[in-house]
Amino acid sequence: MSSTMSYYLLLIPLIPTLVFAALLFLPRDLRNRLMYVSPIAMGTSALISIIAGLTEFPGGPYSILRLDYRLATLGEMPLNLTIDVGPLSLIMLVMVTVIGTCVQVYSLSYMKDDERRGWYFTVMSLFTAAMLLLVMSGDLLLIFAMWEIMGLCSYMLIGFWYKEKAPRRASQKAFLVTRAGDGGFFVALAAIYAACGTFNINDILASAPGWAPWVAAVAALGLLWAAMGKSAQLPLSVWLPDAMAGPTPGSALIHAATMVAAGVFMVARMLPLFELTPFVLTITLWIGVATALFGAILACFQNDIKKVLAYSTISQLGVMFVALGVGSALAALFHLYTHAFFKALLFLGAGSIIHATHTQDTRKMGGLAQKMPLTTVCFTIGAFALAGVAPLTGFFSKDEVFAVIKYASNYPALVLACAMGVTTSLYVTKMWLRVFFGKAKTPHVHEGGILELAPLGVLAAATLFGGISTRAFGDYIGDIGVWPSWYMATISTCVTLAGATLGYLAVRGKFDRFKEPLRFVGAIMDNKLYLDAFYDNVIIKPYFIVSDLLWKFDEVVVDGIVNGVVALYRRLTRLTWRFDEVVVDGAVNGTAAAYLEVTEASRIIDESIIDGAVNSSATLSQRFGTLLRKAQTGKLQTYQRLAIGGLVLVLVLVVVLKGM
Amino acid sequence: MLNLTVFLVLSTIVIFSAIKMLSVRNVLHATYWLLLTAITAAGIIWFLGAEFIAITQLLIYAGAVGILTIFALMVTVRTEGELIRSRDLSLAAAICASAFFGLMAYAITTSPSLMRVTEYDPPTFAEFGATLFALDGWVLPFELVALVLTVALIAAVWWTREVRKGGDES
Amino acid sequence: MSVGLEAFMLLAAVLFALGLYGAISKKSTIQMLMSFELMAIAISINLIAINRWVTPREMTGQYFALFEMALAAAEIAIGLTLIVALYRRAQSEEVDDFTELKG
Amino acid sequence: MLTLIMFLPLVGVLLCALLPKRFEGAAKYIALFTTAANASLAAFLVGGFTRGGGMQFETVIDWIPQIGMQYHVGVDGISMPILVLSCVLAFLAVIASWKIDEKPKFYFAMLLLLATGMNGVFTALDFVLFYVFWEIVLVPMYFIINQWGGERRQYAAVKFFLYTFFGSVFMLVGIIALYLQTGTFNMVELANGAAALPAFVPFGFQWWVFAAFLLGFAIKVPMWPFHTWLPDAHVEAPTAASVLLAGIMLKMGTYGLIRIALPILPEAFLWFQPLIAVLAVISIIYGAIVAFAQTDVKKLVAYSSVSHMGFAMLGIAAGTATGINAAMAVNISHGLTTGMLFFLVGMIYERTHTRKIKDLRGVAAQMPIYAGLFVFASFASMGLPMLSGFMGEFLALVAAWQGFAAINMQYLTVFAAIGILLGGAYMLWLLQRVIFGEPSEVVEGQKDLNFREIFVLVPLAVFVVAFGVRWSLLLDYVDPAAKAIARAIGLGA
Amino acid sequence: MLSGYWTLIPYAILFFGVLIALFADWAGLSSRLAALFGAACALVAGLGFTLSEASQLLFGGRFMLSVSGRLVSVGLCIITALWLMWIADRVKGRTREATALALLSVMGACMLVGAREFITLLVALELTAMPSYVLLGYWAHRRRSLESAMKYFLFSVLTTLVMTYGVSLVYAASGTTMIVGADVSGGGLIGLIGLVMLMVGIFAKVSAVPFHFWAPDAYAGASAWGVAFVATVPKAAAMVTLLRLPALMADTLPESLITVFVIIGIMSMVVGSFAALTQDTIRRIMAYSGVVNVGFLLTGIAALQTAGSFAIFAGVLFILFYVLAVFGVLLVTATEGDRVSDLAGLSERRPVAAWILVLLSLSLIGVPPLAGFFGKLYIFTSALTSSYVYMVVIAVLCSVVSAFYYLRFMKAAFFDAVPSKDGARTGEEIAGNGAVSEGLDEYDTKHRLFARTALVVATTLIVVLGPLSGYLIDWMMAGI
Repeated sequence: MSSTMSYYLLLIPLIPTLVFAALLFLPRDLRNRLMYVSPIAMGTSALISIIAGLTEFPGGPYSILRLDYRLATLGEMPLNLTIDVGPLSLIMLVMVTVIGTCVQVYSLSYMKDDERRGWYFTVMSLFTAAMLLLVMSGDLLLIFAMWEIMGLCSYMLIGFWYKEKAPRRASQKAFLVTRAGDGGFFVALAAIYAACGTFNINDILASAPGWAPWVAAVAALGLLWAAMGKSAQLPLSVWLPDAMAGPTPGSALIHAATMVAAGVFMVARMLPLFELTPFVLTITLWIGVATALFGAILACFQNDIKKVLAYSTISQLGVMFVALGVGSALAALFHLYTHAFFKALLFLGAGSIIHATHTQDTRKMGGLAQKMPLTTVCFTIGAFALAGVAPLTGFFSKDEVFAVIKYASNYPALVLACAMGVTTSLYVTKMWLRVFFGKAKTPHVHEGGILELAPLGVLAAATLFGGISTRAFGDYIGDIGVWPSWYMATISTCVTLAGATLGYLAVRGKFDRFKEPLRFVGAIMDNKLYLDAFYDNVIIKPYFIVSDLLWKFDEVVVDGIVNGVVALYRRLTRLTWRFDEVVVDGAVNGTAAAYLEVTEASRIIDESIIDGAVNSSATLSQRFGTLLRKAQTGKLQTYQRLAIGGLVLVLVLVVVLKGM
Repeated sequence: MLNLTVFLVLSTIVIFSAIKMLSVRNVLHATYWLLLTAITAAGIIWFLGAEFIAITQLLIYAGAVGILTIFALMVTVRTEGELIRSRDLSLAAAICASAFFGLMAYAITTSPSLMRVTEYDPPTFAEFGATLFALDGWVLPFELVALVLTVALIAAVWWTREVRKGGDES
Repeated sequence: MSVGLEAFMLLAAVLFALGLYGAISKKSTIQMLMSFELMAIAISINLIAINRWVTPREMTGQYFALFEMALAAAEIAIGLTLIVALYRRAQSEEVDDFTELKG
Repeated sequence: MLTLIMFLPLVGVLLCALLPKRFEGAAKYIALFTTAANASLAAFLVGGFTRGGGMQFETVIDWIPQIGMQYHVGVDGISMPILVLSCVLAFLAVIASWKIDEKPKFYFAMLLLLATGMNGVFTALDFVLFYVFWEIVLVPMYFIINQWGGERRQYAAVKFFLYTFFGSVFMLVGIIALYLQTGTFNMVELANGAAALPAFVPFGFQWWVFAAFLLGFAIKVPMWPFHTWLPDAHVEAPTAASVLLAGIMLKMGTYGLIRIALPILPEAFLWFQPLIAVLAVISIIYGAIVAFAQTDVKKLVAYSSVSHMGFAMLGIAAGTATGINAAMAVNISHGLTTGMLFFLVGMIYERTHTRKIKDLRGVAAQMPIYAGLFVFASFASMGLPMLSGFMGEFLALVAAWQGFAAINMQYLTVFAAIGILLGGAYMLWLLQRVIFGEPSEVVEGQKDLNFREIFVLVPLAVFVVAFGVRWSLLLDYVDPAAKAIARAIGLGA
Repeated sequence: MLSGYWTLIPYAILFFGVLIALFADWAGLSSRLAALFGAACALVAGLGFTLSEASQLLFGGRFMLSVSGRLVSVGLCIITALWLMWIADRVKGRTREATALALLSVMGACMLVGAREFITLLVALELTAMPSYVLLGYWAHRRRSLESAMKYFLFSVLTTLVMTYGVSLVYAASGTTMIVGADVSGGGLIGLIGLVMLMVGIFAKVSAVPFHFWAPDAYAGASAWGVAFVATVPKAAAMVTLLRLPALMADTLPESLITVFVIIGIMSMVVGSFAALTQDTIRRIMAYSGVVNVGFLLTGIAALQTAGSFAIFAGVLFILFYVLAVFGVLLVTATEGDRVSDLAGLSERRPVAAWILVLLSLSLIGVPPLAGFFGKLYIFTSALTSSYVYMVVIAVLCSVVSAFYYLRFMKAAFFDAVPSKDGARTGEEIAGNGAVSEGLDEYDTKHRLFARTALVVATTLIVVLGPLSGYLIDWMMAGI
């Protein structure tokens, strides 16, 4: 362990944050001119992290930078935010910064004619800073904080072109769904803090076995629910496809490589806690499998290139969840690492293609191979990595996942995983063939500029040569994984090839005749499993109705209670009026007391009631007031009689009291 | 001297004249009955030995107040007919008054005798005058009554002033 | 047989009650004043009787009667002036006509 | 020093009142200087305040010895932050209401009187003094709403006055009942047990007194069933008034509970804990849902205040030191964020004279700075980490889980978490319809914020970020006092 | 420094004022100057009261100005002075007699608060009350004021006679007319009935229910400045007597009398506060407010046994603060008209008057830090120490109800729009809907200096004396 803390690592997240702060306060045009600052800054961070990655050689689970920052003390217990950079964080730093630089460089050309591009880069640098800090953090609170800030950035980016309606709705949907997930995070944090009074991951994991089982379960479920929200797992996956409404490079960085992966990263770090509650692990597994399978199937039916990539990301994340589900953090993290690179490559490639063909619909594309050779080569490398073709990183990481599932001897999961593999290579081949071969449907297609090709090249190289074997990755992280055997390699290659042939047939239209009988399947798939419809009808619309109902309830009932008191008076007055008539007057007349005069006074009072002096809104007090006022008949004799009557009554009372 | 017969005679006269005063329809006759009551009351007081008070009673009530009432009547009654007023018998008033009397009668009869001194040798009239004006005697109330009478005077003067139509000069 | 304080107090009570009745039943203000006078007479009889049997030496009762008579006389005098003044305005001294102020 | 802070605005009131008609315009400058002086004094106060030092800056003068009433003022970890917030907000409110031209003398006099009342409530340590200032606050607010309010201002003003007056009557009964038992009006003695309730006092008595206080404060917070006065009062009140109303006056309820109800009647609090917890959660969710359905921006923000104050009550219901920290955190951060939101709503109202959501659209395109600040304030109020909202809500949830363990109602925390989500829902829905999209004809051509308006909003934003990033800026002051109260209740940290 | 009989000098000064007022024609003084001179005499007399030394028994124990008595006398003299200053400026016509009568009434009042013997009490009470008959019916040329005087006169003569009869019975039972020694236990029922009838007399003067009927009509008929005096000085004196009598007879007071106080107190509070709700004439509302406040006072008196001397001082302060506020409200609204609606737009016409009206109404409601609040606070705290907690609760509720019609003053003054010119009523015009406009004097607007200073002094007293009341109580406690 290097004796001195490598504080220079703090520079990595610091630089983008400074850029964000700088750009935030500038007026629009200055910000647009200074947008170059952001990619340069990201480049330097990438450089630093690569150097650190190479020089530190940690190997093993110790941390090279540990830093505590006291946020507050709550009843003697200090609440700290800790930075704890371990080998895993180092690799993630490298990944995020490299991809970040590529995306930002690419965006320079992609966004150059958008008049709010300065704002785009501000949000991008904030996002990258948040992701870097998340990766470096050693406690759940900091993770959660960065988690939500990334949510904010994704909201900003998806809703970048806020004038149109689609991005606005998509950004709101994305933020709300992820926020629903964060609800789980909140509960988990509360449970954890109540149980062990700290958020430091190492302390939590140390004290976790001592908790009551249901507390651990609640914590684990909460974290899982949050991860599902962030990584768009099945029930909460609706937001990712719509998120494509944002600028493509933005989606490349956020919705492919980093943010969605944060969920997996967090669960991987908290895996020992999950292992304490086996049933949570199984839930993760089956959610992963379901998401992977359905993601892949849905991808096949998509015609929009970005939607295909979106669903492919969902399914690949499903794969990572499967790896976590069987308990192997290494497999998940390795797949996350590789997936980030080739998915970013695919997205940027798709970006160039869309720019070139001005359409996102794959059916309108074709024959781009001749027009855009370099982009095609890079895109192909990415596609094949996704499909799991042999020498590329995608193959190794997917293979590792299959191996881990087999090692956990969970055969139904393995079969479904292979089915998923087949479908993945099916839609990859289908897309690949449609886009690059066949007749050219779109006129004057041209290659993207150097600013677009360079990042593509870098990412393609990373996907090609970055395919270090699982063992090297494992050694670096210091985690032991299941090493691939030849047996598994052959299985996965067969799966890929089977998928490719099916893809070829689909493109040739062989399956069209199946279209008719499987019509209902198509409909289900087109409507994206009716998930969106489900959410709209079961949650969104009723929510409008409920809120209107409650508001009316609030206006009418609760407020009504206050006005009701007055209304009660009105009803009461009618009651007492009759009560006056029958009971009170009777009693008074009955007694031969000196107040006999009251009959005269009450006659006047009745007179006043009958002649309608009392309007409906007079409250009881007003009624009582007018009653008294009417007693002021103006005739002195009445006063004197009432007074003397009063006197006599009092005298009688006193005498009676004296008697007792 | 304090024998029953004298008391009975005087009290019957007083009560009779009081009732007559209230019941008679002609207001003028009522004032005459009032004068009679006042005179007999003065007699009773004399009978009780307070000669000075009896004389003042006679002077004030029978004299001044009686004459004043008649005078007021003369001013406010224009025709013969107006003198005749209704008896204004009001049941409520009767009930109040009788209840009051019943209560008083009950109280007087049942409460222990309040008589502290039986033999009666009243101090001389000179003593009466002396303590009336003694500093620690009744001089304070006397002065205050004087002030009250001044107020009454001012009031009488003020209310009967003739007011020119144009309101008062300041 | 001699007469006790109770007898006189009873007498005073009767007269006071009659005066009271008159005061609250008569419509004409002058008759009302006359009833007040009757009540005043009752009070002075009561006082003198009490003085005779309770405090003959100090004669508090007599002084009390004296002052009481003076006060009553002053009040009745004021009353009469008021009646006359009001009569000049309202041409009536029936209390029932003075009901302009009510409510 | 404290007395100076309390009565400086009063001097301002007198100056404003005595202004001759001709110099009416000078009223706002007087108000400006007095509140500015007040704010700087508050700054000194913070400087001179030793953390964890218990009651400081105390002044005790005998006022009516016969009934043991003293002029007893002092500030400790709990009341100091709100007092500073009150001074700052009063200062900003004066600047924000620069455009008031209808009877400015009367307006600024009332505003300063309001400031005196508020400062007084947070510094008073004698029950009668506390009650006196509690009442004083009502009168100017009634006049301001009645004079400068919207259309239904008369109804709203009377409703506001009656609601709070009704509550304060119960509080008075509680105060007098306590006085009869303990013979003293001194809050500090009652709180730290020096003159605590004698042992023989039956629990029933404690129960009734706590119920009286709870009702009085619940109406002020406002908690769920008593909240209907808030939307009306806010919609009809002018901008500066609704900022002070939401920023400070709502905190009088929670402050009252923390200062009076919890430490003095801990056993009764334990009995009431589940009730307060449930009502708090209902307030959170109810406020959020109803806010979603609003058509008037200001009413939406008003209902959001109901929801946020629900978190403060959740913290109080937890009864632990973290809980009270959370309550104070929500108080301060809500004061800042909702203060910003109300200023912003006021500014858009000054321009477009409408608060209806349906005719306000696309503000971002037309007024970028305004939109930026509006989005910042909305995300702060939604509880985004690194901004002060998160501190309050997060601590409230954590404390709730901890505090409710004893009465095993931890599931309430899940509902509260749902409340946070719903909080996000209505805020985003508001942003969707108002900030983003094509500018509507009303918003078209509106010019962006001028320097004065920015000067009002920027300090608040700075505080929001400062507290968001470094919680200890606020919580170091609050924590020692919170610990003392939590120890009294005995539910642990 | 005045001791012994020298303490009577203030009364002499007041009488000197009376003489000057009566002989103003001869001395060539106009009514205004006579009134101002009277005011000066009243002020000097007030000063005199402050200087007189600790209480001594004079006139053979018949008269002793205790500390609270002196405070009340000072207060009443000040109020009379302010009143005289106001009428000097504002009231047209011959006010010399009014000045004389007012000064006489104040003399009576200052005598009444010191009376320790029934006969002196009766005469002093009569001396205080009689001028108010005249002041109510001052404008002899107007039927309404005469009618109001008539009503008040007849009603109070009846009750005075009842009271005198009561006193005679007490004298019969106890053998002496000294209040302190009046032990009625020997006389059985007679003494008790006597005491009740005695109290009835004072209840009538103070207008407690059921003897309050005269007040609304009398106040409504009379001219506003007349009512301003009648509703303050004589009523305050009567209230103080109502407070002192049970205190003086504390040990021999029969238990059942306290129940009478309680009953009448509760009835007064309830009737007073509710009846006023439907009123729209200012003076009628103030009449009912008088009834309510007697109710509050009776709450304090009921607790006399337990609270001891503090209750008396609390009661005295409460009375003074209440009376001062009523005085101010009546005079401020005198020139505006009879009905609350006539106050509309007062804040535009006379902002200072509007603010005075607001402050005084707030003090009447009992909003802190004004004097009214402290008055009520003392009364209620002293009542709370006794077992009559339920009375305090009723009192609080009634003060909430009564808050409504005071708020109407403020609402009219500030928020109601000024009625269109033709709508404004003039002098004798009788409104259509039966709510008879009870007569409106024409008021002099030439010089306003003294009138305004009078009102401002009254309001400052209300604002300043509130918080200082603590020291007033200390001074009284020390001075026993």
